[in-house]
Amino acid sequence: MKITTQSLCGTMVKEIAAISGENVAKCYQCGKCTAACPVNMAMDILPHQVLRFLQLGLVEAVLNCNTIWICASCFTCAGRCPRGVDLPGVMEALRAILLRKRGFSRFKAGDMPRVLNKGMPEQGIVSGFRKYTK
Amino acid sequence: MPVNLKLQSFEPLIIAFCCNWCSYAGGDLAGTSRMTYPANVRVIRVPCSSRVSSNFILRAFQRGADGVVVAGCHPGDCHYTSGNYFARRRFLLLQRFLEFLGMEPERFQVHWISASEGNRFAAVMTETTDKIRALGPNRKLRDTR
Amino acid sequence: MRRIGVFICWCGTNIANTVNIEGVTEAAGKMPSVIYADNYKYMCSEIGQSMIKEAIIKEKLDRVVVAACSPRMHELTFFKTAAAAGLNPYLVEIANIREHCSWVHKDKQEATGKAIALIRTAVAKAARNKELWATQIPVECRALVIGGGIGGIQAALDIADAGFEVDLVERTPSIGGRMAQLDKTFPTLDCSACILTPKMVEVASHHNITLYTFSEVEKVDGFVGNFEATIRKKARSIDLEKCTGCGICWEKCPSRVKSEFDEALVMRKAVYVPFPQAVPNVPVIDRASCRRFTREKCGICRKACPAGAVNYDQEDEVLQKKYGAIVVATGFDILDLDDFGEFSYGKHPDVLTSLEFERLVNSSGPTGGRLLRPSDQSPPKNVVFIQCVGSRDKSRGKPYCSKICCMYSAKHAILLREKYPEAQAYVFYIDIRTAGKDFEEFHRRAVEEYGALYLKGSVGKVFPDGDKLLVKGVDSLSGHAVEIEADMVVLAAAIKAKSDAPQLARLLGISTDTHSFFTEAHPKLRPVEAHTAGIFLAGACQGPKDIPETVSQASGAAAKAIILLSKDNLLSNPCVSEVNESLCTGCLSCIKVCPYGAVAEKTIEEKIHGKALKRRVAEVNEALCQGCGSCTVSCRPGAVNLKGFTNEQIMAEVDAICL
Amino acid sequence: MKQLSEILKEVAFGSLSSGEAEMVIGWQKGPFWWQSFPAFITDPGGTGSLIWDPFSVSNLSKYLLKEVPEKKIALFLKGCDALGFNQMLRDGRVDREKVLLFGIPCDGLVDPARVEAAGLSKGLLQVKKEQEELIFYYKKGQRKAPARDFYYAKCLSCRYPNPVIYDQMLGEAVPCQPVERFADVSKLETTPLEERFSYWSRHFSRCIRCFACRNVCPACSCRECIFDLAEPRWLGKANELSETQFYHITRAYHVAGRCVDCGECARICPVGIPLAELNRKFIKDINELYGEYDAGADLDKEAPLLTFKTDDPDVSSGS
Repeated sequence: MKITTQSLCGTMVKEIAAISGENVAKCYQCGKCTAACPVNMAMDILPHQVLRFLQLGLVEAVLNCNTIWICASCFTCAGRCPRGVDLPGVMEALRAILLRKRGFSRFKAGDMPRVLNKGMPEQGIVSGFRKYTK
Repeated sequence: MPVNLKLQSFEPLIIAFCCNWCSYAGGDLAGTSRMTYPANVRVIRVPCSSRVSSNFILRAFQRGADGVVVAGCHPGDCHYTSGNYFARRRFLLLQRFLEFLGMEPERFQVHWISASEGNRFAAVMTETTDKIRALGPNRKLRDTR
Repeated sequence: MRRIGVFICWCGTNIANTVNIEGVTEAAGKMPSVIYADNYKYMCSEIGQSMIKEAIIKEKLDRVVVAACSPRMHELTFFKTAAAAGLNPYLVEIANIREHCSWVHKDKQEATGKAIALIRTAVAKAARNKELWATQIPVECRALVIGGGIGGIQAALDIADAGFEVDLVERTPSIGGRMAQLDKTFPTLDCSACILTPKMVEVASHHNITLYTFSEVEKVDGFVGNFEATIRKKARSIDLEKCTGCGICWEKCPSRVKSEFDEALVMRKAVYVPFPQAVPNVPVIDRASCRRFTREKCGICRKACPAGAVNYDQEDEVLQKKYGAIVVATGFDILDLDDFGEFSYGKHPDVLTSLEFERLVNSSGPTGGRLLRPSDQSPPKNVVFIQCVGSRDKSRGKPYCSKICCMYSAKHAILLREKYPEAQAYVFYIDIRTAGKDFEEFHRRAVEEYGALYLKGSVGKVFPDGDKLLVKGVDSLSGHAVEIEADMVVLAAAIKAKSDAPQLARLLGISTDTHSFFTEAHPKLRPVEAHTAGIFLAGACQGPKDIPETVSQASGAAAKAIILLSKDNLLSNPCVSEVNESLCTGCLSCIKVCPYGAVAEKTIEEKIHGKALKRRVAEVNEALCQGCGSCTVSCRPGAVNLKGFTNEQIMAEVDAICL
Repeated sequence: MKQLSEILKEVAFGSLSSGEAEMVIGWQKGPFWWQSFPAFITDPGGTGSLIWDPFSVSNLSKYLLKEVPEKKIALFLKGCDALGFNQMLRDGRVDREKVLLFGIPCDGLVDPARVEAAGLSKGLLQVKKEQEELIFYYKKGQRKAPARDFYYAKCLSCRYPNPVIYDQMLGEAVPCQPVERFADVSKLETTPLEERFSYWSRHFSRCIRCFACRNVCPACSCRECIFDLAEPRWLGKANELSETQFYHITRAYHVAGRCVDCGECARICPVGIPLAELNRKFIKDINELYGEYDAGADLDKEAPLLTFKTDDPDVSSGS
């Protein structure tokens, strides 16, 4: 892997910073976010690694992981981060880039009946759409 | 009196040479912490384990000690930098020599006890007393007059 | 026949509950030489002490045994009591019947029996106690500070401010040391020279400080309060008094050699001041490279000097001076990187040590503070900093942490960005250690505000690649091997002790650790004292340190020296070894086991068969002896004895305790 | 050996007559075949009585302590004597400048007890050594036997038959073929504790405390021995086993790390206590624990009890 000034400060990196309003350099890789995450077992890249990859400018690796979709935006990580990094905000920024810029949808309206759970509140359904689709 | 009865009532005399800075202070700490150990142990205070001459140890056995303990600072912690390093050589050789002459090795022991190890001081003294009580009275280097 | 008095303390109920005081008093009264035995509730109280004093006088006691708490507790109290009644304090013995008896035993009969045995032992020892007197050793009220870096400067200033004369000896032509080479200092980024130079000037102008630059300590004899040092003032070839520091001599000088002060990045002249703010601002002629001395030609500087200060015939001057205390502040070197070929240091001009980088960013450095690559004088864009080069490296370097590299690397990353806002710093690290006030915040600033990319991991190789350097390393956090095309690579070479530290240690009679750093007397409680009394340590000569730590240790060492110098006389511990010359065979085993160098050889004259014959014996220096007694055991005929713990005393104790 | 005896006389004569030495210490024949006494000769004319024969066992260097140290003395040293001399030198008991050393290579000396045990002593007048053989001379005739069969035990395990210090070497160096010296110690170490104790008690109880073992020892060179001191009185005068044990333990302990293993103590003991085994126990332990050390030969190494390493083996605490 080659690291250059360009890869470190590419447009995507700047964009993620602009959307999330977060400086990923604040993270010192203690791993508290991952340790606190209730759904970390389902992620292919752990939350702290998401930040590390961004620090190294490896945006594509992060955009291709399932982690940003598994993230439930529960904010446990942000609540416990000793550096005050808004990791859910970063995750949201990553999703936003995929959804808005690249027209990616995590699922379509047709998938709804399959994943619909009887006990799921309507609010959940709505926010799920907002979170996962264009 | 049957022999085994006599043995049961045997209480050994144990002389402990303790260096002033670590082991004697460790003994003091055992006291201030109200630990207990057998009254068979009697302490002679010396500045350093390197002040303990083989002559004192042999003399103690001669005069009736059933066990002798030399206690000093842990190697590396000597108040006088290197005294216990010399003591370690002197006493290891002496211990092996006494054993060579037929003395039970338990009767002459060396322990490193720091000033903070009151519990260790009490434990060492208790264990030593038990061991020597089990060995029975020392007659080997003793003045039989 | 002795007249021994025994005083048994109840310690309230502490002793009295488990020891039968009356029984013990009665038994003590019958012990050999005991003519008086009494007990009291609190022997250490006013009333208890008066009891002892009265009995000493009334009963004409010549020895006193106090059976009470540990001697480590109240021995001094009862020493003073005896002294107040006119009895030499060393005639007092303590039987420890509290910590070693009443507190650790439950059975009253057993405890009472043991208390009697302990008192009998103390009585037996006391009978053989002798009067001992602490001797007075006069103190020479002058301090020697070796090393003119920030540590030595601070120590010298503190001691001088306390009103004592100080001689500051520095090997190089100017004081200032490592700190003078630095640009900015962490974590405040204030300019090193700006805070150091005023102190250097203060040293030079202080009425209590005599400065010996370009000088070395050659020999140290004596002991605490009475050291005698030989100092060689190397010939400067320039008259210190006449020189005005105008600089014409070095402008005209035709010889050029690599500048030590600038880490060999530039050349200096054969007649030179190491740096513009040097104190004293007087050049020296480096005779090894001066044409006058190497080829007996030239003489330009003498002709040029308007003050007539150049003197080729000047000779080394050797001084002998006495000192009461010595502060050692000789600093450190950095590790030679010959064994670390993978970094291409020495093979590519743009691979630098941190100290060289420091000179390159320094405004008085070779580039005037414009950070430029040595290869092509262009500003670097990507700079890779590699930490732990030789530190924490058991196989090729030093196993210890050099302590300052994390911080100065963060500083360098910041300085780089300040000079070139577009430049990128990469820092390879193993761990980041920022234990210090405002250190962690400083490091985070380098990361968050100055954008330094920290990569946890090592660098495997630096390849010169055209005019660039290809750095192959790893980021173990992401698990990626990384490659960086760098314009400059800066190596945080490990700190090591001065290569001649062992020689200085031998000269001073102090010890070094396995890495040749000077050893402190106790790692926690006596961190500024050497094992040898009267010698104190300051700064990185004792182990890697940053400036604030060096300065605090220097002030600590100065305080210790001041305590020593402020005494007219030192009172020695009278419980020291002595040699019975008639028994001494002169085998000198005692010298070998003495940790303090307190035993020496001496020759005495004796009459044998009417002939005066010379014979060697051992002699104890009471000022140096600390009373461990190791020598007494190494002495086969028992010629060496330890006062206060003599063979006779301990034998008597053994005999009595076994009864 | 006859030849060496002649050389010895010559150098003794030479050093006395040239004034190089004021006294020569050598050996002289006594009235019996097994007697070779130390001789102190100041007159060059007296050097003719000097001999070197299979019984010249005394280590002459110990006599230097008794002589006025101002005098320049010439003496003869065998391999074992040289080690002892070096130890005395290290202890500062002799002045190297004041002695002239003639080294004698020696492959072994004859133990009269072995001659007697072999039944050869009756009517024996003289014993001579020729090459590897001893010749026993009687009124009528003579007998021959291999010399090594009659050597002292200490000579059979000798590792330094050629002196390690001398001013002049007399004769050719002899080969060294020592038998294992720690065999007896190792054997004793493995016997049961009580058996070992009774073994040593049996020996010690025969001790008459003549102190010959101390007096002959080149490492026992104190001006005044602690056993002779009145105060503190370390050793009582009574015939009491514990006192004897105290003496023997302390004697061996005092020479630990200093004993050159010359075996003189065991040889001289009138009641046959195997004293060398005590010394060898220390030597064996020191070698095992702190590295090989040969007192008297390893001059560049520090004596093992006067130095230490921070990672020395610990004293087992008996637990």
